[in-house]
Amino acid sequence: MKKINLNVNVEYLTRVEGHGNIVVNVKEGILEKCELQIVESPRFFEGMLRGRSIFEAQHITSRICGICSCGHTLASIQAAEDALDFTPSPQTIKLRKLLLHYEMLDSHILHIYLLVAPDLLGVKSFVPLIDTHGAVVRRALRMKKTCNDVCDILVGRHVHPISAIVGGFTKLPKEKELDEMLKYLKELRTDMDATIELAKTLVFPSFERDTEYVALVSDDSEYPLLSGDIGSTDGVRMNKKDYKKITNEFIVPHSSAKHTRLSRGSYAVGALARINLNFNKLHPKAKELATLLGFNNKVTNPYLNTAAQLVECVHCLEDSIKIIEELKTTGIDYSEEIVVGLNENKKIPVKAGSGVGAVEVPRGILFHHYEIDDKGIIKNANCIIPTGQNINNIECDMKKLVPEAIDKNKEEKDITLLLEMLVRAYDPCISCSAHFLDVKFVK
Amino acid sequence: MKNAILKKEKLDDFIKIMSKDEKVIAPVLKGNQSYTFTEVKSADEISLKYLPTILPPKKYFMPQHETLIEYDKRNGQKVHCVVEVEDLVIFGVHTCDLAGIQCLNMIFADRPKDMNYLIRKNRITLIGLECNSYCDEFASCALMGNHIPKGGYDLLFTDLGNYFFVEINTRKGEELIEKTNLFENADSNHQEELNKLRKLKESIFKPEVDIDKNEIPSLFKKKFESKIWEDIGERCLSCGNCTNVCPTCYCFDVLDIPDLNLKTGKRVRVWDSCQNEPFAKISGGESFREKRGDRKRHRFNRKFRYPVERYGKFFCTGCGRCSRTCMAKIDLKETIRDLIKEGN
Amino acid sequence: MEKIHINNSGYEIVPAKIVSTRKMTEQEKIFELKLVHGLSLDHEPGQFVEVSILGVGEAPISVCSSPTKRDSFEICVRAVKDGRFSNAMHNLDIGDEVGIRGPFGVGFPAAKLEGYDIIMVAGGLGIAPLRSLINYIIDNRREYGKVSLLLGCKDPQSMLFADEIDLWQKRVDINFSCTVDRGAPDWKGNVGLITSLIPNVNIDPERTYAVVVGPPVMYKFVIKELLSKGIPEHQILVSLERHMKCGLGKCGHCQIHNIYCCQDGPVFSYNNIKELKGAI
Amino acid sequence: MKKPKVAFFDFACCEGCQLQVANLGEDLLDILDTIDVVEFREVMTEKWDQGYDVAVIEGSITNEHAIEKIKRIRERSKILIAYGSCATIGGVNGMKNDFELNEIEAHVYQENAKHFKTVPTMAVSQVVKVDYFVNGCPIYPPEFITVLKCALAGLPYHVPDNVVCVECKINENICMYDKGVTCLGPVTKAGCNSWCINNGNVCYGCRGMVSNPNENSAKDVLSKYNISLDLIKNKMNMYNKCRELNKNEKDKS
Ligand SMILES: Cc1cc2nc3c(=O)[nH]c(=O)nc-3n(C[C@H](O)[C@H](O)[C@H](O)COP(=O)(O)OP(=O)(O)OC[C@H]3O[C@@H](n4cnc5c(N)ncnc54)[C@H](O)[C@@H]3O)c2cc1C
Ligand code: SF4
Ligand code: SF4
Ligand code: SF4
Repeated sequence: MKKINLNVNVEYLTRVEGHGNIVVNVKEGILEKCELQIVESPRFFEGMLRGRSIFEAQHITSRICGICSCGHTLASIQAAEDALDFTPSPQTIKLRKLLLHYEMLDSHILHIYLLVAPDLLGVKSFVPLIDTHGAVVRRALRMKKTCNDVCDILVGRHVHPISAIVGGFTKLPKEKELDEMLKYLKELRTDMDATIELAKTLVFPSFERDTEYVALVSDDSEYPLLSGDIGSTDGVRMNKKDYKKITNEFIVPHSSAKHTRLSRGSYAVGALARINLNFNKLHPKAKELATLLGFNNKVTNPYLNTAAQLVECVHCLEDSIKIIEELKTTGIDYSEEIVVGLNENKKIPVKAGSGVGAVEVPRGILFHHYEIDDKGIIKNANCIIPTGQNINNIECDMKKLVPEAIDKNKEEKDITLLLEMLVRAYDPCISCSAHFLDVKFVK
Repeated sequence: MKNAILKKEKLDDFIKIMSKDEKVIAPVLKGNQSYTFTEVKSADEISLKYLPTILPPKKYFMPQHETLIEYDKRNGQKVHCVVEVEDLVIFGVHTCDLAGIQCLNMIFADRPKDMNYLIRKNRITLIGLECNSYCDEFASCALMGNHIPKGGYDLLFTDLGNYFFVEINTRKGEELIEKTNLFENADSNHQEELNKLRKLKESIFKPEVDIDKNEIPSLFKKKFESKIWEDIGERCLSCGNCTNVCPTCYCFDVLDIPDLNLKTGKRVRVWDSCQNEPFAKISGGESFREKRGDRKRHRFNRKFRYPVERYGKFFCTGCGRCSRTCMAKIDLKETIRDLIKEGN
Repeated sequence: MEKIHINNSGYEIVPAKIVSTRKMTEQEKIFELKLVHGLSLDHEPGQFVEVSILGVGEAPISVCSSPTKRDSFEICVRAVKDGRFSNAMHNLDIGDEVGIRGPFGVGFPAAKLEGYDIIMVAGGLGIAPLRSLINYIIDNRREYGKVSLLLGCKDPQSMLFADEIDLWQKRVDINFSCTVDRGAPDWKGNVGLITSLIPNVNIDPERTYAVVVGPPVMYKFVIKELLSKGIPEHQILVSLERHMKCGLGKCGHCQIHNIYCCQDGPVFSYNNIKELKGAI
Repeated sequence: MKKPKVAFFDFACCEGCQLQVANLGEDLLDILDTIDVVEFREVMTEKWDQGYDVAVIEGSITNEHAIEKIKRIRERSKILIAYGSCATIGGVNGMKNDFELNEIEAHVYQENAKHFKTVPTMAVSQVVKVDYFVNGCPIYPPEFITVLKCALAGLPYHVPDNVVCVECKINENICMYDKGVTCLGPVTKAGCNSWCINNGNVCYGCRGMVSNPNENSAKDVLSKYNISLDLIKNKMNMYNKCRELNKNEKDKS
């Protein structure tokens, strides 16, 4: 590396969810510090869950993060049902898959358009784009609105869904509402096509670092999101109950999020990991796009996570339409509607136990784990969120990226931008990651 | 006046024919023994035997939220008074609710007239449905004399086994019968059966509280300072459920809703409740019915005394909704009984 | 849902232009309003109008000018803390437009009072509606007997219509007295409750009409004092303030027992409301 | 006319409320027509170094650093809007106050607990003056727009002090008590259009309690329906725990 000095200090990284700092110090060509610091205020969710009913867990943990609140809800419900030995009905599972798809779509669209696109178009946020790329901004907002609207129909609202609870749903969509969702989704196809065309024109920074990719895997032909075993590109395969062995957390002093490693120094989760592991199971339309973007072979450029998200958008949209059409032919069984706090307890006998939920949320695998007593009161809770798993990998990327960029004679401001873009590519969700620890401000 | 009959199996055709031209509203089961008036397309959606709906049909006469004016002040003040209307047929309205609508009619036709209500009212066709027996133990329709029809409908259906006896009360009702062409003329046998039912009803429906209806206003006057109101106040949650569900409660609030440009917008009226604490508060902070008990007393008096003094009309139809919906189990009949029992 | 336009709705407003304003105290401001097209409000003293600021809302406000003045009218608005309408009104200026509905309600029966002695008692903002009667009486002074005006307010600074009061005070045909709850260093007048002014008035009860307007707490005491002077109940007139929304006797807010303050009032004779618990 | 400068800030929260704003869709463009958003960390990199006409605050105050920061924002802002339960009433973060600080710190942080200090969770108004409140977890978008309009027009906004039941009935829902389950509607401030009950769930009290709830009667009702008091108290604490800080203040003075 060239013998130069470099000081990158991005305080309160913007256009990510939550609060994080990037600190890089190079002295005389030696990388002294290269950290992604998480400075979110601690919120003590695991602590606060103690003493609460297992039937409230999903309501509370949804509040860990507004962006992936549906994901937290689903992981929490899964863990609770696991602890209670309850098997949800096929109809419930279908509707949950639909909900997860909606969230994936919504979150990816937000990320691609509002958080990443400004970098690629050389502006600071989407606001200046209103004037220069008005149609694109309108399309983005329209697409987001559609995702929201279908969520509203399905679960009452997208942020902190209302009707999805342990055991099933408190309100099932009426036939008219299925039609409505279908209509919205079919209309979304046009905007999705335009998004793909736009994406083809974007140039992502080139950078490669081979790492271990981790995602849910399964033996059936379905792209695994809501259930499956844990698998990795290094050949690991384990039951979700063993998540602790896999996430293998260790603590670093500069970050509130616990770091993880598996077979090597770090691993990555998220859209890129999922496609690297499950490319073959994508919906044909999504697979076609993925092939075009080169995902038929293992991709090791983290910046392409955004492209992977786009592929997943196509997958989720098409699969959602398929699910609704299936529901329309079978019809909805309204007798499955759950009265909260009443027949959830009657339908689901309460007993002591321990349960794990593992769900692929937009940013990667999310684990929830609860231990409950015989009254269904939570004794212990643990949540491992995707960003926590990615942070170590991001830092490893940064450590490789900085010397390479210096050698390419990049200026400090360009390197800063590259680093910011790198972190953003992972779509980190920092308020999630910081439910554990806090560190003093490094300043 | 002419009467007709409609065979039960033809009800579906009747609904379907009507719903081609207009929205048809009827009572539908919502779950948990709760019913609502809502749009139907066929007879099988309708509950012919139903408990009074959660909200009475007043929601079609004075909607929960209604635009009164639209304004634009970008260039001087431009104001349009508007009425939002819709042609509706409401089918299956019980006699208590018909009486409720008649109360509202009287209020809004009283000078100064409320054109929004009156115009809307004229676009609604009302088809009543007589109750052959009590809906449940909360009703006090016999006390208020509303268990038997007293007008207020275009057509009145009475269920007589495998057919409906249909009383045609207005020209509008007659047109509906002509249009659908499904009805037959009622003959003396049919009339006889109706009379039998009415006779039978006399033995089923008895005033639910042991008091001469005409004595009720003076009872409430006498008991204005009764301790019973305090007790009720202790229990009342001021949730406003009793006023929202009441077919004769009509209080409202008027508010402006500007658009984001702050230049255009509308003025709306929304349901309000005298049970809400700020309802009678003035700008100096003085509230004229500060205590829950005062507010509760006010509501009761507005059903059983004030309107009798002012309009000569009781504003309770005996539908029982307020007692049915009250979480604190404040019961209308109980309250009247308690007032009677309390002595002087 | 179909939307039809109507022109006979009770919610129609008539635009009015602010032609002058006068700040009277920290809290109160007078607005002189002119209806468009030279329309005359044609109100009676004691009546009120619903004043609209579009986008803000409406509030019932008493007309404080005398009907003898026909081409414009005045209102006096107090800015109440966190009040939506009143503060927005204070932000308006000459040339701005408001909307008017009304006049509403039953005012003071000025004609019926002719030939009687009049004793007017005003507390605080009560002087606003009363001022229309005072000026009406002054303009038709010959028709009335002895006229007394008793005024009370918090302190000298919050005295409303101070300039006019000066004029009234100087008139020989009005018996004027005034008191404040709290004095000020340069205040030479009375200090104390308004009831303390009544004993000083020479009253021929059968020939006297008393008119009382003020904050809710004032009525009970003043009326008691007047009754003790022997004034018959039906010759004591009060104007009551209630929460009002529509002004049309429908919305229910202003209801006192079986009466609607906005339509049956705001002016009542005491015998008609004394049985209504909570009215006074 | 110059567009007012508006900035969005977040403290301890899930950022769901700013997402609700981002989710307004094309309405957002109408809003951006009337205001100038100068800071919004989640979706913008731009920074602003002058005063704000309006500062919109999300999240609760949970440590000394946040106390300092919110005070600085207050000084720089003409109008301050607190939005979301975390900011307006403390919200779910308040559940922390159910535990001894040291204990919960140790439980979650173990050996690292000493590395930082937190303070009991506080609502924004428990630290600085708040001009407008948009309650709810998350905020109900139409109410947010209403408040924004009030703030821009300089009009006061009063959070409805009626209970959720009022709206629930107007929406013609089947009452949860009729279904035999407990619901916080009867003591919770309306304004959300009874969102949760419309969707088959119960009210969790996210908008805070009305100023004058009939608590005795609420308890009465529960006992009638055979619902244990502890259960409901626990439920109320889910969002309303920070209320107690005010009580303690009063006790002290
Ligand atoms: C017949 C009549 C004549 C009148 N004449 C006059 C007159 O001549 N001059 C005059 O100035 N006034 C008069 N008033 C009073 C006037 O109508 C208004 O009440 C006054 O102007 C305040 O209106 P506002 O919209 O500013 O206040 P509002 O917004 O109604 O607020 C009034 C007070 O209530 C509080 N408040 C309002 N809504 C809520 C809520 N939802 N929750 C909690 N608190 C709330 C506010 O903080 C404030 O303190 C008259 C009233 C009547 C009935
Ligand atoms: S007071 Fe009660 S019983 Fe009477 S009409 Fe109203 S809701 Fe029905
Ligand atoms: S469901 Fe809840 S909010 Fe609705 S009426 Fe019943 S108690 Fe009130
Ligand atoms: S119903 Fe209750 S919990 Fe739901 S949004 Fe409204 S106040 Fe919050």
